Amino acid sequence: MANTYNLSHESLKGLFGSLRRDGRRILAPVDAAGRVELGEVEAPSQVAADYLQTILSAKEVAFPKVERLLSYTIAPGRVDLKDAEPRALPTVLFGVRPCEAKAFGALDAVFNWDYRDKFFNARMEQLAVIGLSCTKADEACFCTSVGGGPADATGSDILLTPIEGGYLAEVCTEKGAAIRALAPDLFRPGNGVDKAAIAAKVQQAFDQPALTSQLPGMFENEVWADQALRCIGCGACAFVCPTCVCFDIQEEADPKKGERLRCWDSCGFHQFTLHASGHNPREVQGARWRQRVYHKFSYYPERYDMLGCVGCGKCTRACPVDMNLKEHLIEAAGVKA
Amino acid sequence: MSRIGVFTCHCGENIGATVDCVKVAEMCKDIPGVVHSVEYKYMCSDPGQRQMQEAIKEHKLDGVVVAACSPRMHEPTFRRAAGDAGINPYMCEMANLREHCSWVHEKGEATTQKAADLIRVLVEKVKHNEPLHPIKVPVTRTAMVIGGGVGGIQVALDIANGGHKVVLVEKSPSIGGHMSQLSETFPTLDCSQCILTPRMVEAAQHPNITLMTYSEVEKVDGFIGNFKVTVRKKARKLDEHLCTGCGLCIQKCPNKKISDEFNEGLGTRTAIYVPFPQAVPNKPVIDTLNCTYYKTGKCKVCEKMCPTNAIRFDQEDELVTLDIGAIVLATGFKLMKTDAFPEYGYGKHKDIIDGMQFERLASASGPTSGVMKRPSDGRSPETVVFIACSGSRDRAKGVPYCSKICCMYTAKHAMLYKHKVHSGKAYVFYMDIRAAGKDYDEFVRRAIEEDEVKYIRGRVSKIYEEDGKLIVMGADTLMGGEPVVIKADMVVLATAVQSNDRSEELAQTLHVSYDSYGFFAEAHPKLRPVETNTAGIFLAGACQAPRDIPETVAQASGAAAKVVGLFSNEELTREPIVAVVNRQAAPVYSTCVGCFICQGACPYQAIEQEEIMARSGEVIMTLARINPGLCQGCGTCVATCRTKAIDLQGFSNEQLYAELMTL
Amino acid sequence: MRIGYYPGCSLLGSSREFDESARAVLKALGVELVEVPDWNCCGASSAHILNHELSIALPARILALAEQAGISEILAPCAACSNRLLSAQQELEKHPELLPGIEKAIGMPYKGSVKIVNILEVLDRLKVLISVLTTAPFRKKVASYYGCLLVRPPRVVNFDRPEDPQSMDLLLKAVGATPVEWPFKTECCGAAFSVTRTDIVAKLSGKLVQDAVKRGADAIVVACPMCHSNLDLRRAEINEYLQKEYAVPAMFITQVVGLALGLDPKALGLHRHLVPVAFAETAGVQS
Amino acid sequence: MRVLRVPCTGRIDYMMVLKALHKGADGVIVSGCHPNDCHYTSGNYHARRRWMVFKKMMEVMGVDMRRITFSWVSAAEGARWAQLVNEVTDQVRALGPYTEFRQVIGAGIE
Amino acid sequence: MEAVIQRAKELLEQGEVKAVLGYAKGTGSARRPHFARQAGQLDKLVMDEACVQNLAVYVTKHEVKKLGKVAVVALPVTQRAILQLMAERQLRDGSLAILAVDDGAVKELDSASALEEHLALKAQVLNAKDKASLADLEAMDQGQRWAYWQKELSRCMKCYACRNTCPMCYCDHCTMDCNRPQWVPVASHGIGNLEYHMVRTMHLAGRCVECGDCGRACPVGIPVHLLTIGAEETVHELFGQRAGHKAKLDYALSTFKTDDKESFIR
Repeated sequence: MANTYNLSHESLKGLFGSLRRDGRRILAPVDAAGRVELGEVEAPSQVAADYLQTILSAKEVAFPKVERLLSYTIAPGRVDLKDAEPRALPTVLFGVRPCEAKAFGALDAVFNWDYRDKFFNARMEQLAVIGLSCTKADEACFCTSVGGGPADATGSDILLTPIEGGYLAEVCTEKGAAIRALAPDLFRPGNGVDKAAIAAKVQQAFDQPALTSQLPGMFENEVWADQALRCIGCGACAFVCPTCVCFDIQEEADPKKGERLRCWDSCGFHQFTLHASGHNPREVQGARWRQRVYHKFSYYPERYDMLGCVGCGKCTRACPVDMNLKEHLIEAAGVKA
Repeated sequence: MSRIGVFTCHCGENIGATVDCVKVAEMCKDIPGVVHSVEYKYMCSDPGQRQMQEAIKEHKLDGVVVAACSPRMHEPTFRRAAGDAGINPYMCEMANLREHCSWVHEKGEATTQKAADLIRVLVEKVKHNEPLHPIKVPVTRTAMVIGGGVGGIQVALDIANGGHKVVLVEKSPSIGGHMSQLSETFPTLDCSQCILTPRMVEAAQHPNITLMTYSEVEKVDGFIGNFKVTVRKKARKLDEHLCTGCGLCIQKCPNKKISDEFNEGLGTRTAIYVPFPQAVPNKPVIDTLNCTYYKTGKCKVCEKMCPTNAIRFDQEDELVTLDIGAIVLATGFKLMKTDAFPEYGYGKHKDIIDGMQFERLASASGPTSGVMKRPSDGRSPETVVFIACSGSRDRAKGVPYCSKICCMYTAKHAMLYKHKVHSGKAYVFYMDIRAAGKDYDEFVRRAIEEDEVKYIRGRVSKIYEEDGKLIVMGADTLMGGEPVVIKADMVVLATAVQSNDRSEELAQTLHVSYDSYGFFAEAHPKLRPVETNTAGIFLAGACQAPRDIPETVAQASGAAAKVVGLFSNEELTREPIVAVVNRQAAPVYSTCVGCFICQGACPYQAIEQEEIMARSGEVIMTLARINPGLCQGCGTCVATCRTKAIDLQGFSNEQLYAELMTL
Repeated sequence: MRIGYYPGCSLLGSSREFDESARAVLKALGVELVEVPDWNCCGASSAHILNHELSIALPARILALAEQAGISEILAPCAACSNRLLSAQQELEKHPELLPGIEKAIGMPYKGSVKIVNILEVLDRLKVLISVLTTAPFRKKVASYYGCLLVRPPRVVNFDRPEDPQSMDLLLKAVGATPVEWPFKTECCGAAFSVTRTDIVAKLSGKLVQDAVKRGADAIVVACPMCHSNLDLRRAEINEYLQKEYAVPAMFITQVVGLALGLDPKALGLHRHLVPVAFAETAGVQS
Repeated sequence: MRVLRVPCTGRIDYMMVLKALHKGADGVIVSGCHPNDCHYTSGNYHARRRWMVFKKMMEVMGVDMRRITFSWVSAAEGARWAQLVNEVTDQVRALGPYTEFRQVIGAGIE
Repeated sequence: MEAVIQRAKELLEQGEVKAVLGYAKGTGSARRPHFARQAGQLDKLVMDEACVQNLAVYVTKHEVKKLGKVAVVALPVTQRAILQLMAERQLRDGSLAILAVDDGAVKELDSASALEEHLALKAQVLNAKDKASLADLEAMDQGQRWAYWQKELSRCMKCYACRNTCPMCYCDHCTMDCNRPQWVPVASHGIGNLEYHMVRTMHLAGRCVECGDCGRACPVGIPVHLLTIGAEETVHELFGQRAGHKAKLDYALSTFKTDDKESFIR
C-alpha cells in the first residue's frame, strides 16, 4: 500500500489547523436540522458524527447547480462581453465517502473528454479530497458491485479509515502528500491494519460487467417501461447523483445586459429531448429511465471505459417514489436476452 | 432584426414645453432596432402623417412607434396612416408622452430621460407585435331605442328614415315621456302636445319602427352588431289587437280615485286607464295594484263593457328576445320631489308644488284644464312665488350641478301664470339666470319687462303656512340682504333634474358606465358625446345630463347618425384585439390541457370546446377555442390560464414581458 | 334602568325646576340617576369661542369621570350641555392626535365610550310606560318648542328632523296633550342675548309667543333652560314689545309629563315660574 | 414611475408584478376601474380575487407588501389618480430601495 | 387491508381493470407505489400507516392511461385529488375503479357523483403538524418570514420533485417550461427559486387537496407543502371553497362574488 500512517483524533485537529493556516477552506458533512449536508468547518468536532452520507453529492464543489459562464452589457451600437472567472477557492473536502471521491473521476471524464472545461478544472485543481471509509452501509449502497468499495482509495488524495483512537491515513496522491507535508509529524508511521475488517460489509449485488455486455441487447425490452411506470420524471436522482454531468445553458438577458448561466439538467425531465418541432425522441418515461441506466452502465464504459455510477445509493434515497437502482439493476441483469 | 421608426411629437406645447423632443429623437437612434428617429411639432397633422408614411416607404420600416398623446386619442389615426403606407396597422404603437410624462412632470433632464424610456418600452413591444387583421363580424341591421320620450322618438324616426328597422321600448303605457306632460315650451311658447303628438303618431305608423310600450329591457348579451336583448312586455291585461281604443272601459270603470302619475298626483284616474288623451298607442292598461278585481276578485265592469271583449285578466308578462345591432339609451330624467325640502315643510304643504305639477295645472289636458287653481282649495292664486335652484347647485342635497332647464321653464311658468291671472303677482327667487340658448335671454327679459314678473335675487330660507297663506321668508341680496317676506297663495319649486329611476340598474344590465348621480357616462365629453365606452351603445338626451328639448333632439339625431353609420356597411370590422388559444402540430396540438378554468373567467361566453379527432374519429383531446366574434379582448382568461396557453393579440405575454424588461 | 346624570350649571341655578321635574319624573318612571361625581362646567357657550382645547377638555373631563364611575350612558337634560359633550366626543374621535394633550390637561384617561343622550331621547324610550302611568292627562293645546341646540348642527347632534322635529310632539300626545301645527319649532329665541340685548330677545321670543297663542296654544313646552328663561324670564320685555299681555306659560316637557303622572306641582318646581302656570290642576300654587 | 398599459385589470398576471420586482422596482401600483363599473363586466372582480390570494401568498413568503399598492381608479378620476401616485411614490421613497429583495436577484450564482 | 387486496384481485381476474395501483414495501421502511398487472404481483400490495403518498399523480399520465382501466387504492387525499381532476375534465367517469380506503373500511366508487357524496360524509381536517407550522409562520413578522423562506429556498435545486409528485400538476407544458416569454427563470438561483415557488403556490391555491406529498418529495426537505396548503386554507377562509369536494368545477379564481370582502384595495 502507499505510505500509510496513523492519525490520532488530536493530530487530525492539528491537521485542520494547518490546512486552515494554509488558506484552505474545509468542507465536510455537517448536521443541519436533522439533515447531513456539506458545510464549512473549522475543526473536526463540527463534522457530523455517525452519518451514512450527505443527501446531496460533493460534485457541487466542482460543478455547482448554477454557474455564470459569461456576462455582457449592451450599449448603443455595441456589446461588451465579459468572461466570468471561475470562483475556485482552495478547498479540502473532508469526510467524503470513497464512492463520492471516486465519482470525481467520472465527472472529469466528461469535462475533459475533448474540450477542457475551464470552470470544472479550475475548481478541481484547488480541490483536495480526504476520504473517510464507510463503517456502515444501507440497502441502497452497492459500491462493491461497480468496482468500488467501502474503503476504496480511488479518487481520495488521502483516505482515512477509522481505527482505535484515530484513523489509518493512506496518502495516495501528490496532493495528499502535499497535505501531509504541511504537518508531517502528525502522521505516525502506521502498523498495517486490515481495512476490510473495519470497513462496512457491502455484498455484491450483481455482475456488472455481465450486465454492461447484456444491456445493448435489451434496449427494446419491456422491463424498462415496467420499472419506470412509477417514475414521476423529476430531477431528484440526477441532481443528487455525484456522477451526473448533464447541464443546461440558460441566457438571462434584457435589452441592457445579460448573462449566460450553466445549471443542472436531468435526462429524466419530460422536455430534456423535446425538439422545437414538438417531436420528442424519448416521449415516454420508460425511455427516459432506460437512458439513465444505459448512459451510466453502457455508454460510459463504451466511451470512457469506466462506469458512470459509483453505487452510492443517493438516487434511491432521494427518490420520492423509491426507485431503488440496485434492485432495478438486479432485475435487469436477471432478464434473459 | 426589425426596422423600427420612432416619431416624437411636440404636440404643440403639450409635450414640447417640458420634454426636449429633439434630444429624445436623438436618444432613440441608439435603441437597438431603431433605424429612423425624427421629431415633429404636430405628428397627427396631415403633414406629420405624410412625413411618417414617406419615412415608412423610404426606410422600409416594419414597425412604428409614435411618441405623442394617449393612444385613446390618435391610435386609430396613426394606425390608419401606417396601414396606408403599406405596413400592417397593428405594427404601429403609441408611447404616451403627454399624460404619462410631459403633463405630470416639470421641464428637466429627468423628464426627457423618462420620455426616452417610455419610447424604448414601446419599441421593445413593437418588436414582438404581429401583423393583425380586423375581424369581420356580421351586423344585425336592427336598432333598439330604450326610452320613448321626445329624444327616443327622434332617434327612432331618424334611424327608420335611414332605412333600418327600429324597436322603440318604453317603460310606461305610452310614448311621449315628460314632454307630453308639458303645457307650452320655451322659448316659443308653442303648445307641447301640438308639436309632439304628430311625431308620436309618425313613430307609431312608421313601417320600420316597432313600438314596445309598457315594456322594460331585462337582459342584454352579446356585443356591438350582435346584441341579444331580452325585453319584458309587461301584461296590459288586455289583447292589444282586439282593443280599438274606444275608451268605454275607462268611462265605466268605477274605481276613479287613483292618484294619476301623469298629472303628478294632482288629478285622479281610473284603474283601467290611458295616461293622457293623445297617448300612443291609444290602448289602456289595467293598474293591477289598485284595480278592485285584483284586490277582491269582484267588479270586472271593464270586461262586461268592452265591445270587442279584449280584456284578459290572466294575461302574463311576456319575455321577448330580439337580435339587435345597436342600442340607443334615451331614458330621460326625473324631477326631485318637493318632500326633499325640510326647510319648505317636507312636502306637507299642498300648495308647494314642483315644476311638472305646475305644467299640469297650466296644461289644457291637465286636471284643472289649464285654469290656475291651487291644489289645496282650488282657489285661483293671487300671489305665486317661483323658487329657482330648488335642490340644484346644493351640495347638502347631493346635487352640486346646475339642472340647466329650470331658469327657462321658471320664466315660462311665471309668464303663463301672468297670462292666465292678469291681476296676479309673480315673484321669482333666483341665484343666477342661466338662459344661454337662442332667444332664451330675450324670453326671460320679456317675462320681467312685459309680464312684470318680480325677480328677487336671493334664497328662500323657510316657508310656513299661516291663515291659509304660505309665508315665504327670503332675502334680497341686491338690496343689501334685506329680509323679504311674501305671503303667497302658491309656491312652485324648480326642483333638481336627476337621473331617472333605476338608471344604474339599466346601466349595469348594459355594462355601460355611469357617474355618481346615475347619469350615463359618455365616451368623451367633447369628442364623443353621443357614444358610451361600450361599443354599439349610444346616448341621447337627459339620461346623460340635464338637457332641454332642443339639445335632446339634436343629440338624438346625432346618436341616430352614429347608428345609421354603423349599419351602413355589410360587416363590422372589429379590433383584432382578441384572445387566441395556441395551436401546434400533432401530437401536441396545443399547450392547453382542457381544464376549462378559463371558461369561468369569460363574461362574454366566448370560450368554446373544440374536440381534436384522430383520423379514426376518436376524440383525442378537448381543447379550448375562443370565438373571435364574441371575445372583447379583456384578457382575463389569459391571466387565469395556468399553462399560458391563451394569449391576447395586441397585449400578448411576449409584448408585455418585453415592456417589463425595459421598465 | 340605570343612567348617568349630568345636571350642568343652569339646572342648579336659573332652571332648578327643570332639574327637580326631571328627577321627579324619572324617579316615578323607575329610572335610577347616577350623578357624575365631581362634575365640572361643560364650557357652555363661552369656552368654544375663546379656546378650542379648553372647549374639548371640559366636556372630556366629564365623560372621563363618567367612564371611571362605570357609566355607559349619560343624560344631560340641558341642550347646551349635551351639545357640548357630543361635539367634544366627536372632535376627539376625528382628531385622535389631540387625545394625549387632553388627557394631560384633565389628568385622567379618556376612552370616549360613553353614549350621550338628551332628555327627549330618554323620555321617548319610556313613552309606553308614561302613557300607561298617565293619571291626569294634560288636556291642553301645546306648542312644542325645540330651539336650536337640541337639533343643530345635525352632523354633531344627529337627533330627530332638524327642520321639523316630532319627538316632543309625540311625547305630548302620549300624555294627552294636542300639539299645534307650528312652524317656529326651531326658530331662534334670542339665546344668549337674554343678558346683553334683551330688545332682540323680546322681538324674537315675542314672535314665538305671539304665533303660539295665535295658533291656540295654552302653553309653550320646551326642553332647554335657555329657551325657557327667554320665554319666561323675559316675558315683561316681550309684552312691552308686543304691546299686549301674553300670559301663555312656558313649561318644561318634564313638568308636563310630571303633571300627567299626577306628581305634586311643587315637586315639579312649577311655583318657580315668572309667568304663572295658572292651570286648574295647579290651583293654589303660586310663586 | 413607469407605466405598463393593459386593457383590463383582468389581464394583469401576478407574474408581471413579480417581473417588475425582479427588474428592480421598489414599488408597484396595480390599478384599474372600480368593481361593477368594469367596461368588460367582470374583469376587476376576477382581479380582486386573484389579488386577495396573491397578497396573502406574498405576505406568507415575507415580501414587504407596503411596497405593492392595489387601488381602484376609474378613467374619470384623474385627480384621484395623481394623488394616489404621489402618495405611493412618497411612501415607497420613504421605505427606500427594496434591498432585501434586490439581494436575492443576484444570489445563488457561483 | 385484506379486503382491498381481495377486491383488487377480483377486479383484475374478471378483467374489469387492467392494473391495480396500490402501495408496496420499498427500500428500508419506505413504501412505494406499485402497479400490479397480473394476479402474481398482487401479493406485494400492502396497506398501513406508512402508505401516505397520493397515488392520484399517476392517473393522468399517458403511460398509465395506455394501460386501460386502473383500480386505484385511494386514501382520502387521493379521493379528493381524483374528484378535482374529474372537475378539471382530466378524467372521465368510469375511467378508474376507485377503491376508497377510509381508516380501514373499503368502498368501491366509479363515478364523480358517488365520489362527491362519499367525500361529503367526512370533514377535511388539516393535520396538527402542518397546522402548527402554519401557525408558527403566521406568528413571524414579515422580516422573519422572508429570512426563513430565503434560507429554505436557497437549498432548492429545482429538481421539480414537488411539482411532479403533485396530482394537480398534470400540465404537459408547465409555465416553468414556457420560454416565450421566460416568465420564471429556469436556473435555480435566488430569484429563480423564489418566483418558481410563488407561481407554484398560486397555481395550487384553491386546487390543492392538502396531501403534503410535495413537502415529502423534496430531497433536501424544504417544507414547500406549507406554501400550497397555506394558500388552500387562505382560499377556503376568503371564499369558502375547497378543492376536491365538488364534481362540477368549483374553483375560487375562475369565478367571483360582486361583494367579495377585502380591506387592502384603496
